[in-house]
Amino acid sequence: MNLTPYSKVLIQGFSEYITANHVAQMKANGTNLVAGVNPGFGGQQMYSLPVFDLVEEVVDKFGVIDTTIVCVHPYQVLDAALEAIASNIRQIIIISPGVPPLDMVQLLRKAEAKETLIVGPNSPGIIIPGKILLGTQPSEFYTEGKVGILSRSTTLTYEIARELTDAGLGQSMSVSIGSDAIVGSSFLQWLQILDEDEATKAIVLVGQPGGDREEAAARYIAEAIDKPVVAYVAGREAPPAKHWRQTGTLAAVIGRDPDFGTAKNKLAAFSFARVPVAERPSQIPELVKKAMRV
Amino acid sequence: MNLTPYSKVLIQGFSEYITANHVAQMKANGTNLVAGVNPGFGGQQMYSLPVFDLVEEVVDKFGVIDTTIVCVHPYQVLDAALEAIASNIRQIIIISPGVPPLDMVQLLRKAEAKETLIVGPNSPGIIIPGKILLGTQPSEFYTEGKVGILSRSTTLTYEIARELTDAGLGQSMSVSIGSDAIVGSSFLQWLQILDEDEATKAIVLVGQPGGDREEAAARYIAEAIDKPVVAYVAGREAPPAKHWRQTGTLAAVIGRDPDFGTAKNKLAAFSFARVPVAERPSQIPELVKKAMRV
Amino acid sequence: MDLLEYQVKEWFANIGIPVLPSQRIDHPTDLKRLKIRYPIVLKSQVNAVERAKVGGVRFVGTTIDAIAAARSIFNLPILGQLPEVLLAETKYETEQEFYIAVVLDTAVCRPILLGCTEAMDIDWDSADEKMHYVVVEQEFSPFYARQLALKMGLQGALIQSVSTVVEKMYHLFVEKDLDLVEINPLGVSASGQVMALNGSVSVNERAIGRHQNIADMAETMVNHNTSSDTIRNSGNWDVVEMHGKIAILGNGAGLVMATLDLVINSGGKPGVCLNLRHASVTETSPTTFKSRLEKALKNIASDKSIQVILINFLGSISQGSEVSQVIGEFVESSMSEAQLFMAKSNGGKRRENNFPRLVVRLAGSEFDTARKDIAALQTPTDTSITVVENLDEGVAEAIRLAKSTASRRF
Amino acid sequence: MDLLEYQVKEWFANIGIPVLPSQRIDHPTDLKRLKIRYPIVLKSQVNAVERAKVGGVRFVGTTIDAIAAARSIFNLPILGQLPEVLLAETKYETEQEFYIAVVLDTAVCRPILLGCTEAMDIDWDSADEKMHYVVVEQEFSPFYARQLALKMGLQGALIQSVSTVVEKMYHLFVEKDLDLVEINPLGVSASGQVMALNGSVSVNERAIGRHQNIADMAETMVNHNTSSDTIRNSGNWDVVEMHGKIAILGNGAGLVMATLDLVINSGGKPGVCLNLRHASVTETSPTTFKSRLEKALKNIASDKSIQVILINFLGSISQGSEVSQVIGEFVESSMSEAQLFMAKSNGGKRRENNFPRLVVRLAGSEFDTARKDIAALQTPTDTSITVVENLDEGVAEAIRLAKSTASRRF
Repeated sequence: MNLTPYSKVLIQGFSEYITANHVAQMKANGTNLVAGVNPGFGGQQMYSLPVFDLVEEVVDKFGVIDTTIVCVHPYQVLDAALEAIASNIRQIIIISPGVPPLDMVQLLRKAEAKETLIVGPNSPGIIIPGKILLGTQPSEFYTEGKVGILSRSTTLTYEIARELTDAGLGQSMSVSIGSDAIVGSSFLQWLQILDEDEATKAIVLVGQPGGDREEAAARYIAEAIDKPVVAYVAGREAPPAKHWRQTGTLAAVIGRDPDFGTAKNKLAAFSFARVPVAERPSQIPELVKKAMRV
Repeated sequence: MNLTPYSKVLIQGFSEYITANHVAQMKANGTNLVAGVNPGFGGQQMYSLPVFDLVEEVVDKFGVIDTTIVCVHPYQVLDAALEAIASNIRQIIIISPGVPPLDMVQLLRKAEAKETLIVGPNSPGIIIPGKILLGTQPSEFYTEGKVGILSRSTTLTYEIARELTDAGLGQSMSVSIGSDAIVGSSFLQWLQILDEDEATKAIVLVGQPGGDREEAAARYIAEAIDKPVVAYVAGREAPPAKHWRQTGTLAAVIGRDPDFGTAKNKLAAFSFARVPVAERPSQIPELVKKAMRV
Repeated sequence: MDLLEYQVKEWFANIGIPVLPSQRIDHPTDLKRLKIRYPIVLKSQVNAVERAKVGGVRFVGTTIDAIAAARSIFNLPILGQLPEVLLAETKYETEQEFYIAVVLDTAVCRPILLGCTEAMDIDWDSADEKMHYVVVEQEFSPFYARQLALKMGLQGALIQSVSTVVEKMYHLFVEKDLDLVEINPLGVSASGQVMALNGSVSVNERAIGRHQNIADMAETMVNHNTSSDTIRNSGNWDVVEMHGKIAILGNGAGLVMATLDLVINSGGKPGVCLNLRHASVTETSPTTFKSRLEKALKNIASDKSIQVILINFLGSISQGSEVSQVIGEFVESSMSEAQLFMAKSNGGKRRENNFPRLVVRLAGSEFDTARKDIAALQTPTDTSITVVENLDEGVAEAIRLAKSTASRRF
Repeated sequence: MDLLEYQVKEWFANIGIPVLPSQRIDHPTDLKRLKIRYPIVLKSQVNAVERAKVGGVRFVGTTIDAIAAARSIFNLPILGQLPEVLLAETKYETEQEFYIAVVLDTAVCRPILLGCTEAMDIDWDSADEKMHYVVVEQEFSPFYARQLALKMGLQGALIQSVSTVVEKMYHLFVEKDLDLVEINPLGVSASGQVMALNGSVSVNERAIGRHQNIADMAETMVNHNTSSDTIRNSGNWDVVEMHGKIAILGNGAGLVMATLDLVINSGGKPGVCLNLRHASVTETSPTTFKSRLEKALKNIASDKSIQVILINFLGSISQGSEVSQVIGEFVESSMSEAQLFMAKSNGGKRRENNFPRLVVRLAGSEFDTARKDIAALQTPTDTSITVVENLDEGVAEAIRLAKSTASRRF
């Protein structure tokens, strides 16, 4: 992980999901955004960034690029990410939603072989308030502090940051791994990073229905995480999805649980792991304070 | 490289290119041949070898397998080799000729990523006389000694071993990298191995028309090989192939040479690298003796 | 998107998976021009595993019987669906029946191969003991299919014949961007020949746009089958249909669900809940945030059971500056509609009351102007639109309004 | 195997590479039923880059001119070939013409993308300065095609339009197992639209067997075009045709070539030289070593210019034990043929002399029995077959025999 303000950052593609405002915010938050890549537009400027046709041109000009923020059309995400990997970029944050899952399978096979971190797709990225912003998280809801936020939502993540900030609890880092069914980095990886991060004193984990990522996280918290964790799961009142075909996980076929993928199941897992769970976003600050014994 | 008699060896497929005689020879030469894999024939015996349906079954039963000898139908070579790689086999010798080149491209990409040695296709493999035989080289033409043979032919390799043996010059190792246009291991890799091999005191390099492997080898010999090398190139009188499309190498397009791929070109490269070249197979022993100052 | 059996079998035949000779029947009289030999089986083309149990599958030996059976199947609704097409297929004698499938496993982020030596009457409860699987860790190669065959306990020539079918299913899976391809049952004859007797295919909605032929199929199917079920089942929660009076619009699926929870926990009843952050997976033409908001407001306004629309936007939205404009236009068009109605019906209060009340929660500096503009809008009911920054407040206000308008509604 | 232009363009159209409206013309009168608009270009469907220079390409504006031009092209041999088909194609106005190709590079063991902003009249001598290339190191992804476009110096929208064509060429290359796919020229119109005006496709011979449709095409083409040129050009030396009297059969391409060199260096003249180690790449049905040897001997015996057959086998051969049997049967059938001929022509010595002399070099213990058996065979000329173990000896004997029989031949 290289999340220092010196690390060089690239944007690939300028779609609906990245606006002039996002670019300006990244710059304002200390991100060393060096260029954009948009084939056919090389030599132009976009949101005050120099634009190139190829990633390799950017590397030729600026040297090693640490992170790329991929905002191309969902059908071009695989190609853009493979281009980044071929140019030795080791951190890839995919903002675009709607990437076909089999493209993600192909990308993850390659990323694993090349030890490349993939965050997303359908992720607003990572923010370390006051230090770096990699993605589209709105920094205005954040303030420097000690709480790490880990989620797979977009706006719900900001909602929680806003509640914490309003309650006087700043954040050390906030990451959304992305809300698609198949995403790169896992809750487990980030729990470990937050557990090791000196600035982080407590972790808020934000879940939603689908898959079994929250359940895996709950088990991991019970086993390996020393810092206090508070959980919140949205969608506990939402009607459940139908059966394993739709939830699409092996766990649902082999040794399946009728509640697989539901918020109910996730809440039970947190409860079993003795992780305090907030009823609503506005209750989170209170539980965090209690957990941190502030 | 693991070429010790203790290393465990597997045969995948029993086609025209591997006979009972080959299997018996391998065993007689000390090769620790543990099993064969032939889907649909699991549980049977073939040439006194237990046969399994899957490579992973062999690994489950015998532990790590060092080398596999692939003799399946050419259209199944890619699958067989990928199955071996998935079972962590790191040395793959492909006997079968006629593998479609794009299958080899796919296999080589994978093998490079997994640091797997591929010898062949269309190769009779490797023999260390008196120690191990991996493939179909006829051991009767070989005898223990100090000369390493490196070629991309099949029977021409044995012809030369026979000449050396008749002249009282034993062999330390003989490898054919395979006569197909696209093969795994290169002359360069094996020149380096033979150069480092303590038993080897001189090297005979056997070439034939097509590609530019001999030229690359000649350059490498001039630069990096300390042991004496004698070359022989077959086909100097054969009519030349037509143009770059057929020889199919970039070198032939970019900075191309009208003699690209011809024996003439190869002979010139050896001459430039001051490698003595035999006129005929029967002249090789004399040149080797001269080079070794025996 | 789930294909019908006859579509699945066309795909199977094209990729070389063995299927029986069959013929599509659009009308009972098509059976007079049957090109396959009796006895045949007639199957209702609906997506329901219960089809055989309720009489949607019939064996017939003569044209007369076939036409009669076809008439009855065409008129037999299964799970509320009437078939538009039947499939007439040769009968096949099986010795054994297997279940095989390729499915995308979102937990391991890989496709998995599934197999079982019993055909499954979807007795999924006991499936975990009998079902075998192989995770396709790296790029597929036929050995993965042989691993499945071995795990299923197959031997001899069946290893190759079954794994060849699995291999072709995998190629279909990748070529067409599927979530699932399933053969159930795969019939095995006494001589060891295999045959796909029935099959299911589910296409991933997100990838439809890059397959022209599938997009064409989808267009036809959406017309018949626009249920929100289909959308919810695709595994994302961008549309949740409930039956209360408070519609929820948000920019983010998690946020919409959190809002839904808050409404229910505070004693309210949500109606349709929509995430407008990105285009629906079934949307074929490109959309903008603005166009999605316009469309959502229009659709909700036409649903007379909705009395309050709770809008919850937070953070940055492309075209966020246009939110107040879209809401303004929506309110204005509702007003002119109401006036038109009043003019026509010589002034009535009934219609005015049907204009849903709006609670708009906007958080973030991007909406500083929008908040003021929306608060200043004139509404048909002359009440101002509630604009808040705090979510709990917005929820409370929506519930209060839903309760207060409830009495006036009918 | 090289496709003809009209076949190439069918493939291009199927995979989405832009081609002009065109029509296949099997006979000049087909032009009366032309579905495309004049002016058109008529092109002789032969594989020769020189086609345009020698009059195989003609622009015509009317049906009368078209029929006259077609008649003359159908009767114009190019490099010895008469076209069986012409291609009639719409005329296209280009602003620029590019060269692009995908080719398998055996040196780097990867496909490479080639591009040049000049169409190439196969001026390959200056190609190295103008030609740009990209090695497709890992699995292909469109960015490789964009890299080529950039290297070619393209800008703006042309980057995407050219790289999209390259991307489709690459997919064709992999799908059909090609050695080469080339567009030359790729026309670029004033508006930036690209068009494949001419193209070449070369299918890898080894992979034909796994593509049923290509195998079918190959069958038709082999009938017209069985030249040893085609075989030699495929880059392996399993068949070398020279014009001397000594045929060479060996089990290994390198060994056959070494034998060929020895014959020439010792003053002999090789005729056809065949490697029997494996099946020819153009062979569609499975063969055995035995069947290949039988076929080779039979073919050589029918070639009256061959006076000596030098067989050089060494090491292990599957079915090696049958070598003496096949040679025995060959000698026997030659004898009975000779006797039959003698009977018919009332005894003549002429025919006997035409039986080629055999020199058999067998090295390895596998042939211990064969050597004895062959040496004991009775031949039509009553001379025994020379059997040796040493290669130089065998070559010397073959040359001696070729010289001694030479005087008797004509």
